[in-house]
Parts: sequence; C-alpha cells; structure tokens
Amino acid sequence: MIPLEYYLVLSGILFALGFYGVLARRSAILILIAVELMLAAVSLNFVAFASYMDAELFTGVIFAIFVITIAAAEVGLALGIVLRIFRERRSANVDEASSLKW
Amino acid sequence: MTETDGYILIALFALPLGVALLLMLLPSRERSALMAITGLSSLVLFGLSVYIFARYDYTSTEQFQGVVAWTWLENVGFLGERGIQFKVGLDGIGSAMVLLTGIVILAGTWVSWKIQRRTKDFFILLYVLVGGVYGTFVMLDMFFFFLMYETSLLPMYLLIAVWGSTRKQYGAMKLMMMLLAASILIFTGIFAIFTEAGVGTFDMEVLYAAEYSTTMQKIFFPMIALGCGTLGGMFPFHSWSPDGHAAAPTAVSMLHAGVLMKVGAFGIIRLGIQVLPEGAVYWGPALITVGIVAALYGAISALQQTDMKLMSGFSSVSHMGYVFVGLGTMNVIGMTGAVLQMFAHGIMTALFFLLIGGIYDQAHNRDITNFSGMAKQMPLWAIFFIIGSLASLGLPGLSGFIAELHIFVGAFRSYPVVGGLAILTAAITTTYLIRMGAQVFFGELSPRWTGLKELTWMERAGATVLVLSILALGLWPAPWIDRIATTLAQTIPGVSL
Amino acid sequence: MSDLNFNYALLLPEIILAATGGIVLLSDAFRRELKLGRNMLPWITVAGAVLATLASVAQAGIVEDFAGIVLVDAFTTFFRVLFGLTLAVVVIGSHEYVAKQIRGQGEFYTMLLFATVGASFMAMSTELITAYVGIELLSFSLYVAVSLAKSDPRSGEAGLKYVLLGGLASAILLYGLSLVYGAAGSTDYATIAKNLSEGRDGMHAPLLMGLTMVIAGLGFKASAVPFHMWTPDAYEGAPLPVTAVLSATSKAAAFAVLLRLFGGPFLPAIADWQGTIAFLAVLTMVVGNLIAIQQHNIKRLLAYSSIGQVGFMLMAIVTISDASTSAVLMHLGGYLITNLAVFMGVIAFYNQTGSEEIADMKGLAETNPFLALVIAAGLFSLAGMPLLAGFTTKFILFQAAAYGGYLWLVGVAVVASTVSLYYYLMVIKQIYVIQTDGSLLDPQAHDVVVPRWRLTWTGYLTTATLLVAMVVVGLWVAPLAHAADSAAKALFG
Amino acid sequence: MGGAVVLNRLPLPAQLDRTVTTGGLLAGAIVTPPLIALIVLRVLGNISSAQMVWWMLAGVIVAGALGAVTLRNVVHSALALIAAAMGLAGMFLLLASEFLALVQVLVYGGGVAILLMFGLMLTNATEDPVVIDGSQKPFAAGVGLILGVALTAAMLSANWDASISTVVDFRDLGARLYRDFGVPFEVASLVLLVALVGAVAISRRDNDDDNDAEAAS
Amino acid sequence: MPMDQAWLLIAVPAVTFVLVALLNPVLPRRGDLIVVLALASVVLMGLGIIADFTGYFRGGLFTPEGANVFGFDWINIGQGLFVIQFDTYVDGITVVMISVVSIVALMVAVYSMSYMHGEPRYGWYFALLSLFATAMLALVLSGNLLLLYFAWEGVGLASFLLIGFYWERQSAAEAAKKAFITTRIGDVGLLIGIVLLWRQAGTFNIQEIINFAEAGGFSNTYLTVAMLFLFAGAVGKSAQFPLHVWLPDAMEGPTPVSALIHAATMVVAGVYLVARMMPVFDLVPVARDYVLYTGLVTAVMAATQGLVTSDIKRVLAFSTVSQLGFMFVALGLGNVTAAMFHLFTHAFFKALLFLGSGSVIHATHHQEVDQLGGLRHKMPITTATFIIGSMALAGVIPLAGFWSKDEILHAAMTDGPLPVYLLLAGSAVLTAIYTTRLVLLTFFGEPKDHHAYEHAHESPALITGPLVILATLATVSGFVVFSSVGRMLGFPGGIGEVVFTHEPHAFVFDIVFAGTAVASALAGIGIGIAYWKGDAMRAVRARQWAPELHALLVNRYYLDDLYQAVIDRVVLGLGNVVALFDKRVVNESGVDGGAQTVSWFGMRLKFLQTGRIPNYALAMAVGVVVLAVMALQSA
Repeated sequence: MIPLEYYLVLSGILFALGFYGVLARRSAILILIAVELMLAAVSLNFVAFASYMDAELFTGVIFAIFVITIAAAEVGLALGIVLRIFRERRSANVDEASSLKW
Repeated sequence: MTETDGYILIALFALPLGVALLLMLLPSRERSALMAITGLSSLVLFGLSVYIFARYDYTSTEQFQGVVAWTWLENVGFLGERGIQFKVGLDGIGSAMVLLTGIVILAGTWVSWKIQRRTKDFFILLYVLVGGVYGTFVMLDMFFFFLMYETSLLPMYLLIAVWGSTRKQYGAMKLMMMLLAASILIFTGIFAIFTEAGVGTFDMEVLYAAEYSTTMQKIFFPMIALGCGTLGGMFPFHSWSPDGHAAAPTAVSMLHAGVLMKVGAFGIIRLGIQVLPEGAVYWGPALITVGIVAALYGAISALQQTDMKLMSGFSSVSHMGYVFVGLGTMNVIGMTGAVLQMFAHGIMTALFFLLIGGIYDQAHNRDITNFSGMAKQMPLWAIFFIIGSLASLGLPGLSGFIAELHIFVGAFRSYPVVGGLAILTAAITTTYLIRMGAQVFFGELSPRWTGLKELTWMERAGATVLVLSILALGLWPAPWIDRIATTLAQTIPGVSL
Repeated sequence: MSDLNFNYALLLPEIILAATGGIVLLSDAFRRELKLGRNMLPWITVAGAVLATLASVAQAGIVEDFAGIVLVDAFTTFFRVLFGLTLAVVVIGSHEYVAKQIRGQGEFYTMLLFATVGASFMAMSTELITAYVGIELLSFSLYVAVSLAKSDPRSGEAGLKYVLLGGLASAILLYGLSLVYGAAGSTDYATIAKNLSEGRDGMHAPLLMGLTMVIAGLGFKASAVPFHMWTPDAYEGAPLPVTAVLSATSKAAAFAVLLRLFGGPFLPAIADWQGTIAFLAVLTMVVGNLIAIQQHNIKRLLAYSSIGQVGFMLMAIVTISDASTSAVLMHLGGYLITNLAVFMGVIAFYNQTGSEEIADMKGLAETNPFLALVIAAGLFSLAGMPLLAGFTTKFILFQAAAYGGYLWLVGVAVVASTVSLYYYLMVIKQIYVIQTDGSLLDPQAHDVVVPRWRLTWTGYLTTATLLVAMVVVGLWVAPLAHAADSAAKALFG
Repeated sequence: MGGAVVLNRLPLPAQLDRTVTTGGLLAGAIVTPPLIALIVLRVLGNISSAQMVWWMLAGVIVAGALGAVTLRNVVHSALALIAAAMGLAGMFLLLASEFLALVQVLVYGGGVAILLMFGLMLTNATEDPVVIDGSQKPFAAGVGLILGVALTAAMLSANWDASISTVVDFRDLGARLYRDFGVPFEVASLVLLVALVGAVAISRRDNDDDNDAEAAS
Repeated sequence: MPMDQAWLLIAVPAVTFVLVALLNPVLPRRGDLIVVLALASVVLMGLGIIADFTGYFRGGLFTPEGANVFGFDWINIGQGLFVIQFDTYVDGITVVMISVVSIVALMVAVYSMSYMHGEPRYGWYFALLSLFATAMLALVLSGNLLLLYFAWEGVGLASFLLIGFYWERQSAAEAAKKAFITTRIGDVGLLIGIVLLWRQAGTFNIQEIINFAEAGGFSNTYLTVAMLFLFAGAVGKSAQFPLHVWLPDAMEGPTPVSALIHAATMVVAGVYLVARMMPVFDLVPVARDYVLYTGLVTAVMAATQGLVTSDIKRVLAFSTVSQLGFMFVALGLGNVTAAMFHLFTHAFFKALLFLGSGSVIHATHHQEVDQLGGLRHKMPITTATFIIGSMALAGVIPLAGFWSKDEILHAAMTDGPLPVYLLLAGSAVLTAIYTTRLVLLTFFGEPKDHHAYEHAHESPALITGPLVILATLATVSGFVVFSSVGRMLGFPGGIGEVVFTHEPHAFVFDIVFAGTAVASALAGIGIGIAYWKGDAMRAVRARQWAPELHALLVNRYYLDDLYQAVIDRVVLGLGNVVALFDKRVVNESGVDGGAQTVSWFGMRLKFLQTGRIPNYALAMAVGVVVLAVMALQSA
C-alpha cells in the first residue's frame, strides 16, 4: 500500500522543480515547459487526493481533467504570442522583451 | 430658529454649489452674465448669512437650531437605523462662522471680477469652495461634515496653481498635500468615534450623547486636533499657510485664510472638544502650548518677512495660535475668545489679502522694502490697510481686541504665564505691522510707483464691507458673544465656566 | 448525483454573452457574405451586453443554484450587472479606437464578451472547478485581447508577460486549491465550509500552505503586491479598452471570487489567512501608490493607482463580514464607474492626439474643457475627493474596515490614499495648470483663443454618462449601497 | 519558407545520434542502480509491487522534471517534459484513474509535445537552439528549494488519515463530468476556443488583417 | 449738568470725529469749526460736570461709588462671570483731568485753525483732534479698567496718527512707529496688570477692585506683580525711564499736537492711572517705591538732556519727561494731590510753551535754537507769553509751576529719603537752567539765521489768543491751591480738599522751604543767563567744556542706540533665526523632505519593475515563500 504522502511529496518536488524552471529559464518556451511541470504536480495532487480522500465523488479527477485541458490550451495560446514576439524581435528570449518597465 | 430656517441653512451651501453648476453651463464669453450671477448670488449669500445669524436664538436652550434631517443611507452594512443622515442645523458658533463666510465671499466675489483668464472656471471652483465651507458649518452628520470639509479643500489646488502667482505650483501642491495629509487624522478619528460609539449612526447629536472610554478619548482627541489644526495653521504644521497664501490669488487667499482656516478650528470644536471632552481636557495644556508657541513663532517669523503675503501668512499662523490657546483653556471665556478670534481674524486677514491683491495686481510686486510713501499714491488703500493692521494688533475698538482680550483672560484664568506670553505676542505683532506700515505707507513716494492707481471700486466696496465688520465686532461684540458663549456654556461637557 | 433537469434559464445572461461572442466571431468572418461592415460588430456586442444585463436584472429576485456549482443570487446579479454595463460602456466608448488600433476586431469583441462570461462565472460559482474555469476563461480572453494591438510591439510583450506570469499564477493557485481540496475534502464551497469548521485534525499545515497559495494566485489576478508585477506592463502594453477591462472587469471578478471564497468556505479558517491578507493589503497600497508617483504614462499611472485601490479593497477581505462586503461591493461599483470614466476620457484623448503621455495632456482644459473635466473629476474621485463617487464609497469602505477592528490598517490606507492624490494632481496639473504652449497661466492677461476639438458622439455619451453617474453615486449612494448590501447579505445569509 | 528549409533547421540525425547514444548510456548508468535496488527490495518482500512501480515512476518523473528545467538544449528539455508527463500518466494508473492516464498520454504525448516542438522550431530555428539560463539562477534554486522543503514539510506534518479505496469507474466519471460539471465543461470549451482563435489572431501578421482592403473598397 | 450725563463728553467728540473723518472733503472749511464748536461744548459740559460734582462734594454727598454711573453691559458672559461695562466715574481726580483736557484741547483746536491753515489733510487733522479728545475723555471718565484700556489705546492711536501726520517725512514715519511700538510695550504690561487684577477680583470696576484690594483679597506678592505690570503701562504712556525714548521723537508731529498730546494730556495718562489706583498702590510699598524711583531717574535724566538739546520742541519734550518724573515721584510718595496739582499746572504752562514754540516755528520755519535768536523784537506777544511759561516751568513764584512743584518738593522732603529730595531739587535747578537757555537762545541775542529773522513776524490772533489765555492760566492756575480761591471757584478748601484718595490734603505754605525753592530756581536762571547770554559761541563752548559728557547727553545716554541694537540684533536676529528655522527645518526638512522621501521611495521601488519576466516571477515566488513561511510559523 502506498501512503498518500508519497504522492504529495512527489508532487511538491515536481512543483518546486517547475517553479525553479520558471525562475531560471530565459526562453519563453522553456518557461512554458516549467509551468507545465507545475501543472502536472497539481494534477497529481488532485488525483491523489481524489483517490485517497474523496473516493465517492472523485472531484479531484475531474479537476485534473480540466487542468490538463486548460494547460494544453495555454501552451497553444502562449506559443501564439511567443511567435508574434519572435517575429517582432527575432528572439523568444524573455529577457529581451523588456521594453515595458518602470 | 424654525425649521424653515433649516431650509435656508441648506440653501447656504446648495446655492453656491448650484451656482457652480450653472456656471459650468454658461459659455465662457458671457462675462456680464457671469458677473450678474456671481454678484447676485454673493449678495444673496451674504443676506442669508446675516439673516441666519440674526435668527439664531441664543436664549433658547436648544443646542442646534433649524435642524432638518433626511435619511440618506440606513440599514446598510454597519449602518444602523439612522445611519448617515443629511442633517443640517446650527449652533451659536456655527452662526458666527456662517456670517463670517457671508461677509468674506461678498468681498471675495467682487474683487475676483478683476481676473481675466478663465474667469468662469475660477468662479466655479470658488463657489464649490464656498459651498463646502458653508456645508461644514451647518452639517450635523459626521459623514456630511467631512464631505463638506473635503469639498472645501477640493478646488484649492487648481485655484492656486492656475490663478496664483509666484511659486504657485509649489504652494498649491504643498497646501493641498499637507491639508489632505492632515485630514487622514480626522478621517481616522471619525472612524474611531463611530466605532467606539457603536450606535451605527454618524448623527452628531447622537454621537455627542454617546459614551466614549477615557483611553479612546485621550488617543483620538489629539488626532482630530492635529488634523483639523493643520488646516487651522497649527504649529509646526503651518508650513503650507504662508507659501500657499503667498501663491494664491486674492479671493482664494481671502477665503482660505479668512474662512477655511477657521473651518479647521471649527472642526476641533465640533469633532474634538464636543465629542471627546475628556480627551480635550486632558490635552488642553498641550493645545495651549502649541497655540502659544505658534503665536510667538508666527509673530517672530513675520518680523523678518519682506513679502507682504508671506508676512500676512505668518501673521495668520500667529493669530490662529491664539485660537488654539483659547480652545485649550477649556473655559467659556477663553473658548469664546477663540471663536471670536476666528471671526475677527477671518475678517481682517481677508481684508489684508484683498488689499495686498489690490497692489500686487498693479505693481506685480509686494516686497515691503520696495515701497514707500504709498499713502500719497493710494490713500484709501493705506487707510484700509492701517485699519486692518490695527485690528490685527489688537487695538481696542476693532475686532481683534475683543477676541484677544477674551483669550488673554481665559488663558489667565488657568495659565497666567501663557496669558502673559500671548499679550507679549500682541506687542510683537505691533512691531511687525507698524514697521511694515511705516515703511510702505509713510516716507517719500518712490517714483517707481507713481503710475499706480487707487483701488478699484469693487475693491473699495469689498474693503469697506470688511472694515465695517471689523468695527461692528470691535464696538458692539455682544451679538457674537451672546451666541457663542451661550452655545459653549450649554453644550460642551467638561468645559468649566 | 443530480439528474439532468437543470434550469438553464439561470445561465441566460452568460448564454447570451457567449452566443453574442459566437455571432460576432462568425459575422466578422463572413462579413463579406453577409454584406455587413465591421462597423456592426461593436453594436452587436453592445446589444449582447445590454441583453445580458437585462436578463440579469430580470433574475434579480431569484436565489437558486444550478447543479450545485453556480448560484444565482443578489451577489451574482450585482456582478453580472456590473460586468454587463462595463462591457457596454467600454465598447461604446472605444469603438473608434478599436477600428483603428486593433487587429481582428471580431476576435477582439469576442474576447471581451468571453471575458465577461468568465467573470460572471467567477462571481456566481460556488464550486472550485467552476470558479477555476471561469478564471481561466477570463484570463485567456484577456491574454488574447492584450496582445491584439495592431503594430504596437508593446502589445505582444505585454501579452507574453501576462500569459507566462498568468500561467505561473494559475499553477500556484491550482496547487493551493489542490491542497485546500485535500484538506477540506471537497470542491464545493458549502462542504468546504462545513469541513473546515469541523476542524479536521492534523491538516493545518497543508491547509495553511493551500490558503497561502490561493491567496497568491488570486492576488495575481487582483494584482496585489508582490504579485502585481505584470499589471503595469500589461496595462501599458494593452490596447486602451483592454486596459479598461483589466482594471474593471478583471479586478472586480477577482474580488468576486475572493469574497465568495473568503466569505464562505474559508471563513472558518479566518485566523489562518487574516494576517496574510492584511500584510498583502498594506504592501499593496503602499507600494502601488508610491511607485505611481514616478509615472509619466497615463496607463501606467492608472495601473499603479489601481494596484493601490486593490490594497484598499483587500482591507474588506481582511475584516470580512456582511458589513465590509457590502462596503467593498459599493466601492467596487463606485471604483468601476470612476475608473471607466477616466479610461473613456483617456481613450477619447488618445483618439485625438495619439498619445498616452501625461505631459501631452497639457492645456487640455483649453482645448477640450469637457474632457478635461471628465478626466479631472475621475482622478479626483479616484483620490477620494468629495462630491464624487470615490469619496463616498471609500469613506464607507474605510469605515467598514475600521468597524471590523482594523483601524491601524485604515490608517495606512488613508495615508496611501493621500499619497495617491499627489500623482493624480500631477495629471490634473498638466490638464489645467499648464497651457498648451507649456507655460503657466498669467491670471492678469486676457483670454487667448485656443482651437478646440470635439469628441465623437459616443465619446460624449460615455463620458457624460459616467460623469453623471460619478456625481450621482457620490451624492446619492443609497441605490448602489442597497444593491451592494443585498448582495452582501446574500453571501452571508 | 518551404518545408525543406524547415526540415533542415530541425536538429536532425547527426545531432540526434550523438544525443541518443550519450544520453542513453548516461541514463542507463544513472537509472540502473536504483532499479536494481528496487527489484532487490521487491524480491526480499520489503516493498509491494505497487511500491516498486511507484518508485520507478517517481524516478522517471523527477528525472524528467529535472531534465526539463536544467537541460541546455531546448529539444531535450521538451523531451524530458514528455518523459515526466508519461511517468505521471503511470502514476494516475497507480491511483486507479485510467481515464486520466489516457488523457495525460494523449494530451501531453500528442498535443503539448507537438506544440512545443513547433514552437521551438519556429522560434529557435535560425540560431543555436541552446538557451542559457537566466542570471537569477541562484535565487531560483534557493526559492525552489525553500518551497520544496516547505511543501514537503507541510505534507509530512499532516496527518492524512486515508487510504485508497475505489477505482474510478468510467461511467461514473462520465456522469460526473458531463452532468454535474457540464457547465464548466462548456466554459472550458470556450477557453479552448479562445485559445484557438487567439493564437491565430495574434500570430498572424498585421497585414493579414484586411482593413485596408475594406477601406479601399 | 448732572454727573450721570458725563458720557456726553465722550459722545460729542466721537460723533464729531466720525462726521469730520468721513465727510471733511465736503464740509465747509473742512469741518474745523465743527470740531472747535464740539470742543467748546465739551468745555462747557465739563464745567457743568464740575459744578455738579462740587455741588455734591459740598453737600458731603460724594462717595466713591456714588459717582460711578452704570452705562450698560458691553460684554457679559456667563451671567456675570465676565462683564465689561460702559460706565463713567467722576471724582476729584476726574474733575481735574476734565478741566485740563477740555480746556487745552479747545485752545489747541483754535490755535490749529491758523497754525495748520493750508496744510494738506487739514480736515483729517481736525478729525484726529476730536478722536483724541474722545479717547482722552473716555480715559479719564472711565469707571472700569478695561474701558480705560480701551481709551488708553485710543489716545495711543490718535497720538500715532498725529505724530505721523507729516508721513511724507521719513523722520515722522520713524517717530510715529517708535512711539506706537514703545508705548505698546508698556500697554502689554497694562493689559496684563488689568487681567491679573480681574483674575482675583473678578471685576474690572475700579472701585470694586480697590475695595477688594483693601479688603485683603489679593496676596501681597500677587498684587505687587499686578501693580508693577499696571505701572508698566503708565511708564510707556507717560514716557518714563526706560520707555521715555519715544517722546522726544514724537515732536515730529505738528506743534499743536505736541502741546495737546505730548505735553498736557495724553502723556499724563500714566500719572492719572497711578493716581486713580493709588489706594491699591498704597497697599504694596514695593510697587509704590518703584514708581518713586522711576520718576526720580526720569526727572534727573531728562533734565540733563534738556540742557544740550538744540531743537526747541525737543527741549520742551525733555522737560515734559522730566516734569512727569516729578509727578511720579509725588505719586511714589503717595501724594496724589501734589501729583495731580502739578499735572494741572504743568498742562497749562507746557501747552503754552509748545504753542509758543509753534508760533516761533510758524514764523521762522526753524526750530533749531542754533538758528534762532533775537526774536523778541519781531514777536513780542509770543516772547512774553513764552517767558511766562518758562518761568512757570522754572518755578518762579508766583506762577503756577512754583506752587505745584513746591508741593512735590515738599512732599519729597517730608516723606522721602533725603537723596530723593536732593536729586529732585537738583533737577529743578537744571530745569531752570535749560529753560533759561532756551529763552535766551531763541528770543535774545543776535539772530543767527538772518534770512529767517527777516521773514519772522508776529503770529495772527488765532495763535496769540490761545497763547494769552494759556499764559493767564499758567499764571493763575497755581492759586487753586489756596482754599480761598477754591471756595471762590465753587469748592472749598483748595485743590487738596478735592483731589485725594485717602484724606484731604491741606496746603501748607512753608516760607523757608518755598524760599529755598524760589532761590534755587532763580539761581538756575542766573546760571543760565550768565552762561548763554548773548554770545552764540557759548553754546559751542559748552560742547567743548566736557565733550564726553556732552556727547553722552546729546546721544541721550545712548539708550536709543541700545534699543536700536537690541531690536536689530536680538529681536530681528531672533526673527532671522526663527525664519531660518521655519525655512530649513520645518519647511525644507519637514514638509518638503517628507515629500521627497516619499518620492524617493517611489523612485527606488519603481526600479524594481525591471520589465523582465523572470524577475517578476521571482517576485511572485518570493512573495509566495514569504507568505508561506509566515503562515507556517504562525501555525
């Protein structure tokens, strides 16, 4: 029997790694990848909770479905924007998209 | 006063605000219509003010007369049955202040017709200010009191920054920010009073009757006193006053120094002393100390000013210091003196600014050392100015003396040393005013100013109204004193006779 | 498990909006075939918004839930009307702007419509999944709308920042929600409230983490410091009407969620989050108002100013109760009106001059006194000056917080509010004090005739309406207050 | 831009060969010992089969996540993400949510991966695809570490009084999803629509907009 | 005219003032006749009051309270807590003052009709005269201290305006300023004194305060302090040391004004005040002694300065200061009768001297003795009357000054310590010397400015008339000291029977003492004649005789310089310091500094907004971490 904590700690680590990625990366797409990792951690959490603590209604699973769906949509949308940026600036490097500041 | 008079109280602030609205719709080219509207409405306001003053019945035992109230917002959120009311009413102090406003706006309107640029906008803002001032004096609901209080500050920035002179942007910004910063404390104080009273209403009459813990009173009275006091030019938060007044256009200086600074002192009475009497008694000595320091400080600072308006500004600081001394005495004589001083100083400082404006508009100069012998070139100007100076330095027979006498006496009752210092301040006041008078009016006329003309007819009329008021209070103060002293004696708990 | 006999009429306003979105999208795509000009698009949108608003008003008296996931009550109605009117006003006021500055007008209006749908769901959901989806619909629509400016590189950059940081915030929010779900065992608000008040043993730490992350995630949507960093950039980069929606609909929706969440399911755990939000509130109002002092772009200034406003409104969450909710809803109403007035004014200004710089507003009082009045009144109202909506609603909001026992917080708020006046005055200075040639006015000189320009009729319509609304709310707040109060009472039973 | 050019720009065979060989060897070297350890533990009966699988999946997920956020080559990074996602799908199976596992595989393995690849291809094609991390990496590591520790601590300190019970039935799931959560589902579809329309509208060029043509007509 | 109508004395000139001040451009002759008529009516009414008073007095009906006529409440707070009444009070002292004020005022007004003829602001001048008369009469008639203060400031104002009448002259402007500010400093003391008395007694009514004090209502120290403050007012108004500096400068005003205000009436207000409050002063010997020594110092000091001054009017001014010192010495000895008597006679002869000097100035347009001389040929009437006045001042029997000064010297001899008497007698001799010098240099010897001399001529009747009348008064007014004269005038027993505070003062004529006094006066005159007769160079020699002393005297003991330095260095320096403090600390540091600090924070914080997504994300991350750690710690 696998204790719930296993999943939770794993998801925590995954979330932290994703967060690290968001902070450390310079490419918009790599940041997106890191965000996806975080969302994956979220899904894991939801599903774990649903299975262990909410077996009758398993709302967490539903939530995870929505999360996955929307995460995918987000990637698509974000890529659209990245493309526009790239076309204007010839770079997907987020550091360079910093004309708006102060 | 009857309830009908209550509607006149409403008219007092509704009329100027309505005029402001009307002017907005008026095409700016219609100068004569503008003059007709403002002239008429200032006369009506003056008439109503005098009427209200006369109608206030000081023999009655009612504190507030002419009370008219409508529910405005109730049973919402934290508000209880009476919640926020649109409630007006007048006490003796308010009646004196209403009269003051009526007089000053009458003169202020007349002298403002000289303005050539964006005159309409000027009058719109001026009348909003006046409406706010009247509203503050008659509102009996703390919410509306504060609303009107802020309304009177609202147009200040633009009035000074657009139509002012010299360092007008600096002066305007400083004035506005300091006054608004000060109202933080009032704001907080009002919240605390409401919360502590726990009756779910902003009705002042209810709040006066409510119980407040001594600790709360001791904490929040100084907040309100400082908040309102800043508008009253309380040391060391007076710094906006000289700069602001120096920069402001004539009528604004008149109204601001003449009336709006009094709103500050009025606020201390209304929100501070009347609501939190224990706190007021506790902090009375501090108020007196601040007041006397301000009186001396302002007077000594004024000694060294060469700009007439700056001098007048510091003089205002000094004279408002008397007001705080009077309020701090917490006895009827001293506080009566404080209110009288509010009235007296309002009139005379308005006169000063009117006259300084009268010369500045022509000479574009108001440095004392640049003038001499002006009594020859502009005799009326000089006479008015000297009368104002004499009133300011407390010459008997003029308004300043009556007020200062009461303050001195009130102060002497409790703190003879303070009373002595206050009287000494009068001597310093004499020094700078007479020095200035001797410099500017006497001596040989400088050829540089031979082109100057006497005051315009409008300025003469305005100055005459003000001088007559100075004389009226100076020679026959009983109508004022009866109203003020009765109110104070009847209604302020914690005040000794 | 319920059956399928749902009363879909409850969702009529959202259905109308979504359908209008579809119609707009399609009629833009097939405009040649339909022989419709693009000029029709805004009016279709407005019609949808107005219809939706009417539908919401028609449901005013209803209190009924839909499948346990959304609830139509006074609270919902309040926000629906708010959103609907905001949308209508923004579209009417900005259609000239959109025609010139936006790529893909059909998409643009669709985004605004969908955003409103999302906001509606945020306000009416009583269940986490629905709320989340609503949040994402609103956010996605705005990600797109922000990036839709034509040939303005700032737009894309703003969109990128918004979408990447928004994704991060979503992740944080979701993680928080997952922990809350774990700790409370449900996504249904009522159940969460029940479970939290029972106080399950040993789940305090995850719940705390969860609440904190929820606050962070929603704080991003509401732009609370330090989750506000996207706000000024997105505001500046976005097309003006989108900025208006960002500052109005988006913010209000975030607060709707916050109120629903913290006034309902999270209320039993108030001790766990009150301090956190108080801290955020202080930080938000101080930082927002301080940075605003240094701005020279009007949109950016308004962004920081709106951050400051968020700080004020967060106070109501700190002291949450029916009283403070009622107050914050009222303030939201007043704030929306005021903010829209300013934005409509700025849009009209931009349409004429093509500038967003504060310095370019110099002499506006002479070239267009009416617009100057609108903008100045709006700014004064934002600063909380009297006779205008801002004063009254802010007074009541602050009083509510004081009444809730957070007088010190109110103290900070009032100080921050005073600072805010400074930068509003800087704008007003440009408008009224500086003349068109950059000089100061000499009160002695005679009037100079400056060529004037006029607004379009829609510009006049929106600005004048909002101006009047601002004054009306300022002087006669009772209708708004009662609506807000019944909404708050609906939330708190 | 023709298809051939696009293909040329992809990091294809030569590179891929080297990547696969070195990467594979490296992965093998790292993965083998814990794998052996797990198997030994299972054989000894110290852990259940499920636990053994869990550890293996966890290893994949963490390794994938690490790779996704640290690898210098964006393509590798994306591939690592896919790996992690697949691991996660396994986890979902362990958690008795087959449907979700399928969704995960489809969406990530199919949709997201392809999207990311296209994105990479379209944005990095001209230059070296390697992207250096930002200068705030130490802060990022610190924050990530603190957050991870905090989360772990919070999770471990809690007293989760629970055990896995039911397998989520597809039918029940369908009922929940399409009946109880029908409305959010529809809203989610709007989200997808927004993403779709938005991506198109944003990424097309300004002059795709035919305002000018209309104005002319 | 009954005493309870005394308010008419105030009202008539008050109405005249308003009328003339506002309407003088349209009135015939600018309203001067109206003023003269008003003042004449005041004289008549004053005589009526005096008659009424003497009637009461003779009938033994007079009681201090009886003459206090209630007017009306001017201010009344808290049902009697703080009441100021308009009331009038008539007793012997008042009667003396009324006669002096009304007569001299009328004389001066008549004189001015000619003297001021053709001056600009002629009507305004007459308006001010009536203003002054109003205030002065109110001062002497007032039954309560506050009303007295009211009037006190009123005469100060009139004095200020009249000193500054020729305001185009810088010196006049300066003098007016100096007079006002200096007396105002004294007035501060007066007001403090009044309020201090009120604080304990609860009333401003003079009789009530006296009764209260006599009943022991005040503690001794308190009363001493209060009376010293009160006396400060007298010091300022009556130009006593150390506030005497304004009076010589006040001579910048028109000469008739100097006669009226700065010789006969206003400057004796201090004497009047102390006399009026004498019952209270009697209770506090320290304060009374202070009065005594102030008077003594002033008398000696001013007399010495009179020796070296060359401006006729200033000599007379110093003389006035000195004579006021005499009066205060008498008061300090508790001898009200002597003081008031000297006040009475001094008013006439000093007014005469001033008007005479005015006549000279009118004729020659010079007022420096260095430029005059030999005028006796040209202006016989002026010369004669001037000599009469001078001799009265010097104290030559039987002129008025002799009798009154004798009273004072006698009092000093009998009641005071010997040095007081010696100094006083010495200054009496000095008085005779400088008076003689003045007469000699002006009317005798050779004319120094021949041009002026050529043009000099006797003044017209409107000027000489008052001179003659006043000369007559200066001759005979001293006789009121005799009881027989008193009986003739309507009050029995001479002035000492009427003017007193405790008990009637019987006049004693000590032949030896009087002889000494006359002898010393004559000796002074002799010295004067011997020294200055004829030769203009003598004056120069006087300067060379003791240059340091001369310089000391000419520079008025350097007191003016000292005050100037104090004002410049200390007061204005303090002003500078405070103004600088206000600018730098309050304004620039406090207010602007606060604003700049806020702005600076805004600037710093603004740069946190770097525009880079990772930074933004980091901010969010830090936010989450901080909040999480905070939350977990609280748990």
